[in-house]
Amino acid sequence: MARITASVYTSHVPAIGAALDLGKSGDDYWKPLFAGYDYSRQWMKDNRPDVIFLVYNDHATAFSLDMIPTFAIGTGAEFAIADEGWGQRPVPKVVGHPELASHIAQSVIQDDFDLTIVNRMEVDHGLTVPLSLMCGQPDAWPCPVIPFAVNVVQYPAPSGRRCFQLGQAIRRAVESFDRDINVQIWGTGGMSHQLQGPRAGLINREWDNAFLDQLIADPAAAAAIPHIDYVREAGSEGIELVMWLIARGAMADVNGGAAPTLKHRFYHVPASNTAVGHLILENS
Amino acid sequence: MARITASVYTSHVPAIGAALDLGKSGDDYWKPLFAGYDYSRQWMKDNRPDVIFLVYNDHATAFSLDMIPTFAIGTGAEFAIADEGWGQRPVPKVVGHPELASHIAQSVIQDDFDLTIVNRMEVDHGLTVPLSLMCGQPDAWPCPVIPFAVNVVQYPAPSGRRCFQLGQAIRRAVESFDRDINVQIWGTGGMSHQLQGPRAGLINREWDNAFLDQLIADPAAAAAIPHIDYVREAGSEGIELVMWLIARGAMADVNGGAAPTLKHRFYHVPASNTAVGHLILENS
Amino acid sequence: MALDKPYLDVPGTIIFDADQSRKGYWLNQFCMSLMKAENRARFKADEKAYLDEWPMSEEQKRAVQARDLNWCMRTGGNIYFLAKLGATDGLSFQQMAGSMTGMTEEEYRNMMINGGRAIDGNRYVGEDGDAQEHRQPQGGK
Amino acid sequence: MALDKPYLDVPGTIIFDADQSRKGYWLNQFCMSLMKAENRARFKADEKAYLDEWPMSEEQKRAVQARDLNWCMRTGGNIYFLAKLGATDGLSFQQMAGSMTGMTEEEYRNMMINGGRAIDGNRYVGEDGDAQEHRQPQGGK
Ligand SMILES: [Fe+3]
Ligand SMILES: [Fe+3]
Repeated sequence: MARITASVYTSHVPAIGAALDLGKSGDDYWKPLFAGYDYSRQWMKDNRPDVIFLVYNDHATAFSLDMIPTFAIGTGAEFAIADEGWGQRPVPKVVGHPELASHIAQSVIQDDFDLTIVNRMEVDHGLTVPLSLMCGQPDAWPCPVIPFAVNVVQYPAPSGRRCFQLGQAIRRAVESFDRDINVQIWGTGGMSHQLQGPRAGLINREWDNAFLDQLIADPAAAAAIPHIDYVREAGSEGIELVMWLIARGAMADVNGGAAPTLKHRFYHVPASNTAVGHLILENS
Repeated sequence: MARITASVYTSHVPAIGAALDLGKSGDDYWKPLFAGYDYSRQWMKDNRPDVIFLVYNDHATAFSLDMIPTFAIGTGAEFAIADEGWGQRPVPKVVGHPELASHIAQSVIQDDFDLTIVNRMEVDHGLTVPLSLMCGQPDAWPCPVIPFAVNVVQYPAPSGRRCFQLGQAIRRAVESFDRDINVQIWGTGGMSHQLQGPRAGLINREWDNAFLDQLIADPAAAAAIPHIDYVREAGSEGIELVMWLIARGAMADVNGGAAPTLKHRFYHVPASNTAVGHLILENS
Repeated sequence: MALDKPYLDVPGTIIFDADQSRKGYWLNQFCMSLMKAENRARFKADEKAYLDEWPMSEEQKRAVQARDLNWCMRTGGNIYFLAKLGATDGLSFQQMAGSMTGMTEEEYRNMMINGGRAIDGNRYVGEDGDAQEHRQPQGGK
Repeated sequence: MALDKPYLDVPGTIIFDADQSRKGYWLNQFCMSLMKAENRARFKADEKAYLDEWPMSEEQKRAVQARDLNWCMRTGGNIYFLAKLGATDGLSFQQMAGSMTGMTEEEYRNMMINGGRAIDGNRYVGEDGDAQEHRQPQGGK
């Protein structure tokens, strides 16, 4: 039986990818940011999963305004790296896990989540930057990755509560997959940032850290935060944080298991326009 | 305030469209079928809605295997008629209702239905044949139409219960739209048919009529029918009938209102490979 | 496989699930390309050349050229996609469906006019209805 | 309008909802076309000619040519789409975001290094934070 061993949470700022790709990770500006992930890269080596279920949002890359899926699961065998306008990031292509992805899709659709199944899409920095932060610059990613894209581009994004419930359904789906494999679930995006208008550059350090506290200790309360609070307190793009609730909902304690172990916590301002938050939670 | 005035249920067999388009509706084969809709065409003239919310399934037309949305709502200003391989049907283009469609999308997404929003798609016989049956061959359709596509191509389709609940959410959404307009909701597809394999041509008259009885009088019970029963009893394509539950769920009695009035009921075998069923229910 | 498949006991029926979808991906995408008139024309002009533009298996190409829809379905085809192939040949859905049943076009048409295929004996694999493998000239699938 | 918009009281912020999306449809689809290198080259070679291939409003085209992202957003642009325009110009996301704030590039960069824009006074329209209309050289939007 498959199991979810851990969840990882991290911002996915495009400038972080550019810094790595252009060899600037040792610059004064970037050093403290990457230092915050030293532990994580070692942890990934010591705890290599068989599959990563990676929750992210597409940034008008695979999905134009022609079709905007609320939840999209990638069931393809591989996913090409997108050219977001700066040229393709020089990172390995993403190898999928069609069997597990299809199993999860079938299971959560029957559990009343109305997914869109995607067999072909390009993946953008929302998916590749977390892989770079956690894995460095390998020739191939350490394991297959199932991309799971959440709409946060056009209002309304799914609510935090809905995301949290989806995480619970994903856990049930993984646990009914009849192979003995270890799955990590990652929630990406956030923390506070606003990329638009006169309020661009907003950072709310207190709110972010209170969110981290609550996500760890009382995720159901974090899931109750309404959409408008994210926008008002964490900036218009801070709404990306709802994706962290999908990962958190998949942890054992949400279904009566033991509380997860906090292996790592990091917070840093700024990366480009954004506050960077990062957590690693292990199921016991 | 907008309101749902009536629901219409009908099969959407492509051969019916071809018969009309090729001037064969008076042939012996087709006459009894079209006669069953005489009442309906008059009823449409007498009860012209401001908008039709038309639930149908795409038959591998707008959606390839690249992206398979469980529920897709058309919020575009218009929708072109597809060429399904036989050439485009000679029927008017479909004019949408972007304001109401967007309002419904926003409302039901916030009500935990994970829609895909679609601004550009071609519509196939699943949408145009019901319009032809109900409206004949006009130069323009009588009112704007909001296309709502349900995945029944790749297993699993959403459950009947999920569809029934979605209908209820759509009713709430329509009733919170701040314009004084009349909306009809149509559920299309079915009834029993199987288009594939040695079992092709299956028709289950008793099951179909029991479904009609139950849909009228006890829709919650009809909504509890599991997926496998549709396949086993009504053929592999009989699963299209779950779409009727979306329309039925939007009727007033489901939320404590009065029972709807049955204005018309019709059943006929065959149209090509399919049993044709048709109901008109009016809210009081 | 890890997918739960409660529908395998329905005779003469292939449910298009994720496994079938994966197997049939390029076959079905090829079929969809026939929604464009210029592609239909190119396909008709040289079927093999057109098929070779797609990364389908050789078996899938043979099944298409044989116009054997049951064979196409075994290799992952879905009837809604395959319908575009039939449409390219000018066939109706009734002709396509009938071609999978081991009946002549007229026999199938008459069966439909007379109320369609009966459900009795065709609910579960192992009953004695006319869609069961042992009652079918071409076998059960 | 019939859409419920609880977010209109956030200063200096346009939420990309269905109304904005409808208004900005072609502007945003134009931006997405810049994900292809050959389109970026064609756009750079003759901006006006490339823009005229799209059914955008004349105002949207002027806003694009002016590289005024606040103006683009008022006409329905979304920042994730507009980012492709900035990328075509070789700008970073920080340069793009900063360009909307009435600050110089260096001022904006330093604000971020010093912890970013403060939330106090910037939660509700009518407070006195630096993102409020009366504190902005270019106005509130
Ligand atoms: Fe992001
Ligand atoms: Fe159909």
